[in-house]
Amino acid sequence: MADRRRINGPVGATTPPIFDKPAGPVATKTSDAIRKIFLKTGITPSASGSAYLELENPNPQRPGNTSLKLSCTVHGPRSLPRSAPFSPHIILTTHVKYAPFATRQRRGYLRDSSERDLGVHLETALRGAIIADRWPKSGVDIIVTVVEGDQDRDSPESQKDDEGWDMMNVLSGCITVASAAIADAGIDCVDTVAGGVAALVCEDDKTAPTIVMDPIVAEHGSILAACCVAYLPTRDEITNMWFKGRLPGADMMVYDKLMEKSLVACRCANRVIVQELNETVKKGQGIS
Amino acid sequence: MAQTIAIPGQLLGPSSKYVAGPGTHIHEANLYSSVLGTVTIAQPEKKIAPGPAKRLTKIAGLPSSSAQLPTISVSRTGITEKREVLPEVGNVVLCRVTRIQPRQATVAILVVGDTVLEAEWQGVIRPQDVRATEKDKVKIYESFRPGDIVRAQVISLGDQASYYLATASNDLGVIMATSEAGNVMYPVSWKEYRDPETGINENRKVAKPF
Amino acid sequence: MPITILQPSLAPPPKLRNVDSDSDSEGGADLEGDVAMGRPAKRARTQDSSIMTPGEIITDDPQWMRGHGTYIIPGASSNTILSSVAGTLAKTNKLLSVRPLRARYTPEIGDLVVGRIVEVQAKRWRVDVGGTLLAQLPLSAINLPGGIQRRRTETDELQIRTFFSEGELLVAEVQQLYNDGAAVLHTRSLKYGKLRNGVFMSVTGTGGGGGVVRARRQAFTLDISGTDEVSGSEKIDVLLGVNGYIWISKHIEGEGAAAETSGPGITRIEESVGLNVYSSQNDIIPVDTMREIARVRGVITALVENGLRVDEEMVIKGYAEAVEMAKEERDSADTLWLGGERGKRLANALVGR
Amino acid sequence: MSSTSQHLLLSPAELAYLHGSLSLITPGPIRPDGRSPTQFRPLTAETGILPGTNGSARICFADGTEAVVGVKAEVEKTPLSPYEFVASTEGRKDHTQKKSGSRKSKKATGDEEDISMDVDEEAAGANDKIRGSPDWVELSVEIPGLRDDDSGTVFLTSMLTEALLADGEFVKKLWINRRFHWKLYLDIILISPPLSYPLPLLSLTTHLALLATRLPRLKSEADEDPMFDDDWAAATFLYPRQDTSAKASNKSSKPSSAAAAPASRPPITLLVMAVGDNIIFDPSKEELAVADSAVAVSVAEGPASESESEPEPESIPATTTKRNLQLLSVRTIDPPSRLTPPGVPNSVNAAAWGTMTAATPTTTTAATASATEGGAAKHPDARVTETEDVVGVWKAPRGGAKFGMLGAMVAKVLEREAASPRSQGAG
Repeated sequence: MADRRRINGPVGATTPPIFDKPAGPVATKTSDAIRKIFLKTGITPSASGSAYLELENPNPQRPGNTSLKLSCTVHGPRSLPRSAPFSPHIILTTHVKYAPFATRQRRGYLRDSSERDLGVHLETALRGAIIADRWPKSGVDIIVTVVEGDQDRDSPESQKDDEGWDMMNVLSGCITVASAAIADAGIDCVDTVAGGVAALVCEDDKTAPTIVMDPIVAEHGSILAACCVAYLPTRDEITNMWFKGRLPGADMMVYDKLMEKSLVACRCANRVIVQELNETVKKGQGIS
Repeated sequence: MAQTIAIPGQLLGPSSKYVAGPGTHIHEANLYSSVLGTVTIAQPEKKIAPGPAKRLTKIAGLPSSSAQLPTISVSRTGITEKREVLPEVGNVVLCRVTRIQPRQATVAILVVGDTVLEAEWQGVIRPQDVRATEKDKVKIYESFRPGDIVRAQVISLGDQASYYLATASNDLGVIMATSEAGNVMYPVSWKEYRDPETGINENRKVAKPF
Repeated sequence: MPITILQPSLAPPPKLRNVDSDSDSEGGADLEGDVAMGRPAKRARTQDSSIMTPGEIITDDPQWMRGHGTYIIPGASSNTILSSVAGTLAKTNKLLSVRPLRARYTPEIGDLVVGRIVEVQAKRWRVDVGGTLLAQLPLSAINLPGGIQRRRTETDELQIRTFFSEGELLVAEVQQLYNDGAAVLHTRSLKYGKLRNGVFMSVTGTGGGGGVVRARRQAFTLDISGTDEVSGSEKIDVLLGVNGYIWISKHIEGEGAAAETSGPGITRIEESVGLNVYSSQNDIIPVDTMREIARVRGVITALVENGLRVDEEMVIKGYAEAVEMAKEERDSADTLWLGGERGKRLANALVGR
Repeated sequence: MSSTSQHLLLSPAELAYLHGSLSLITPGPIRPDGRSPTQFRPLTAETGILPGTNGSARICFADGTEAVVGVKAEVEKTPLSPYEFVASTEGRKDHTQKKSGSRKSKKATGDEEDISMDVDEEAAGANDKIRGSPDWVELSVEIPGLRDDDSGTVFLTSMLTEALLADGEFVKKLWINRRFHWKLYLDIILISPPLSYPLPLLSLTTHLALLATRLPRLKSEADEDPMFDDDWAAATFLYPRQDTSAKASNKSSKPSSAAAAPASRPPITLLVMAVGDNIIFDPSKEELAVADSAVAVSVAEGPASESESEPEPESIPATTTKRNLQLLSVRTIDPPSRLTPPGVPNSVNAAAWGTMTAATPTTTTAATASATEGGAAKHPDARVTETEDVVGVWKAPRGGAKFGMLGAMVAKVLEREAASPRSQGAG
């Protein structure tokens, strides 16, 4: 009979667990490239249009490392509720919602202010792209679900103060995925809008800050400034821009460079959209 | 003709050479695609009959200078089953009667031209638009019943909620009806349907069978 | 000057209507003087602060009749007239009325109003005229296109939105009033219809001294060729809606509310060649005209901000003054701006302070 | 709904006129109220209006829009992170920032500059580092008629918060010692209904309130539980005033401290819009309704600090302006112009009849004739057909802004040095 009065030691020999401090962040991509994007349209049959976007996980062997995973559904064009006033345009509504498990901190089911903020940014980015007067008296809902946020969950010591830099990456992904989903839904657009991010990062004190495209927040010492842009490549126009940070001496040149780099990131993302849309059409033609 | 794929924002040609059809837009004197689909170039002589291409007829009626040009359009036909078209004035639509009131019959538009709609758009048929003649004598409950399938034509964008439809033509009206007993009926005259089992006639605005 | 910050100051004292005297008060007795108003508290106030507050007894002298903004307690002392709003006292002969300091527009039959379509219904439009209730414009109360007088048809009903759609501005006349005070408008005259080629401004809510007042002429044409910068003889139409909505636009011969029409407009419809009643396309407007339109708008803003009334006389005088001011300071760039201190200067010049 | 969701109905003719007058090139834009392109609306301002706050301000525009901001501070315990000492790389990184920050807080206590410098030198080696957390600032915006969780309000809130937190310097001012910090509550209330996009007004009011914000003087030292001077008169400004800091910089021998001395200013967010090729500051509501694009730019005047700032990218020459303006954040605002109703050209307008005016040179007589027939050419209710732009007909803008235009807007804001309102309002 087992001795239940005290806690018994383990029967066999054990080795105490050693928590190895993982190596510091390593840059997994060059500063002039963006992570590989997986994009697919038409993944939600019940929606009018849908798309899924996933960013390449920079080092999948590390356990806590996650990449960005976004799913977007477009519902509509559909008729407005009876109570709504006459609208000569399509009424665009955007929702960005993190899944409760998408980030380190659990998210509630109600949208918090950062999610609403992202929704406004997304709306601004898309409203410039769609041709709203083609669909009078109708509405469209665009819902982006962040299945996995762009955060490193590795070890607590590498957790910096949440400065919200990852929000920029999420936003650029939202723009790209929503653009593909809108095209899938057949809503008139002037162009395929794509999102891109560039950041001014500082690895440590000794090196000068550099500008990187598509920054992986965890891999850099600190981010001084970042810029997320929604861009229409054919028209060469920007529908949404979000810059924040501190620029030494309010230098317009750094700012311009940052913008240019994010435009390059947008063009890269746009190529993915174009390719995926072409494939969608071909697939559709094959069926019918 | 080989089907050219166009994605939104793709350059289609100068606006001096083509007339903008559905699925395209003009930007700085050039035509661009605005939807994902295949490019169609229609010469002005031949009219494209069915479906969402109805829009073309409107543009053809524009000033003569542009009427000679071929119309370029991007259509989603054949790419996906799912496509949404807005009912437009002049379109022939199929709809289901959802509700009847003395002043109007409320319908849900199901099919525009050849296109089966994803969403339901609401339409309204007013008594004066049911028949072309003897409009004053029309009674809504003698013309439609909830559940009927009606072929109608869009006559106006209507108010904020509904499109205005009319059945004031021989080939427009109820094309499918069920009796009060629940049986599918067949038309017997321009204003009556008959239940094959009970043999009772019911009043409808009957569409002339083809 | 990037940002101008002004010292906080007290609101300007409301100007008394009887001083400004737009009501023809000859024959009326002096309220402060010979007629004993019989205020219970024996007039502890001076003239320039005589604002009536709701419930305040104006008089119990039976010789007065009560007008707008007053009431009488039914019963014993039915001679006592009390104020029902906060405002200044005005009298027309024996009629006592209190003009509210701030008020919404109360429509009266015959008023020329500028309105904005807010809703399109099956057979009528709902129009915002700055009142408490939306006015309505029935389809039957507009001139239908076609060049001849005709009955409205079903086609007109179906294309109601092509005449006026949401957001569009029109000038109309109050034809009828409902019991609840809602107005019914009509545009059955060449003077009325859709507005274009100009800018809109609203001075609603201003009562007391400022704002648009009912006058003999609500619409007039302003000659802007007086300014030497303007080439040619351009003119500006100013439309002071009684409801405080104002439209300032390029003058087009034979069009607009300021055009002189003799006889009822309804019968002259056939002659209306060159009319774009339902057009929403602007004509080409010379730059000088645009600038002068902005100047007129600035003058009206300055009038309102300084508590002066807005009517034909004041606008014309104010505009001439503004042109003078601009001439004096030719070198400085922002001669159009008439806010803040410049507005005060303009107002002072107008009232001769 | 849109961030600029106060739906303003304007007629197509009005919009076409406004757009036309604002996009004029030769004499520059003619604004409906006659302002010059860079001119702000005049405003009435006063600070210190609420005795129950640490700082407050009120601003009124001539049109009656009015905002009040109250700043309240509370002492809060800083949760100590067990990893604080582990993160060695960060420690090195923050080393420089710590110096400037701690000096600031020491100076805020009113000590002699020289002494505090010495203390600072000692402290630098062994002591903790000053770091702030974004959680130390709580900002709320109240707009009448809008729900608190309305996305427009949320957007405004996050824009104003972002400007405060973007450079990470502001929260360092709230550091008391390693265990305690100030928690700052900024309550921004728009009193009047929003007659125009309220961002510039709210930002200016917040700016003034922060300039007037004072925190009680700290009496305790180091990591003790904080004790404060009861005398409100001795309370120190969150943003030290110009005269005292100028004196301090003269006294100080070190060049670095001279650089740190000029009073920094709280951030300010300006609204700029573009119509055609013109850039217009502080647009009114109707001007915004025809904007091709609109941008909110946050700038702050920071302490100029070449020696302490991060090393600049090698490509960029270290230009130091006299007023060290810092660009903190830029956001495009969804211009309400995209939701405006389009005008109908006379050539396809069934309801317009009569001879065409000179404004439609392209209109053929055939079109006129058919239009006269009463809508025979085109059913009026048919969809807006795709046409080329016609002069004098409003069409809602599509697409976005050119790269160059956005850059020019931001550059113009920095250039205008617009972030320098001087408070004249008496307390």
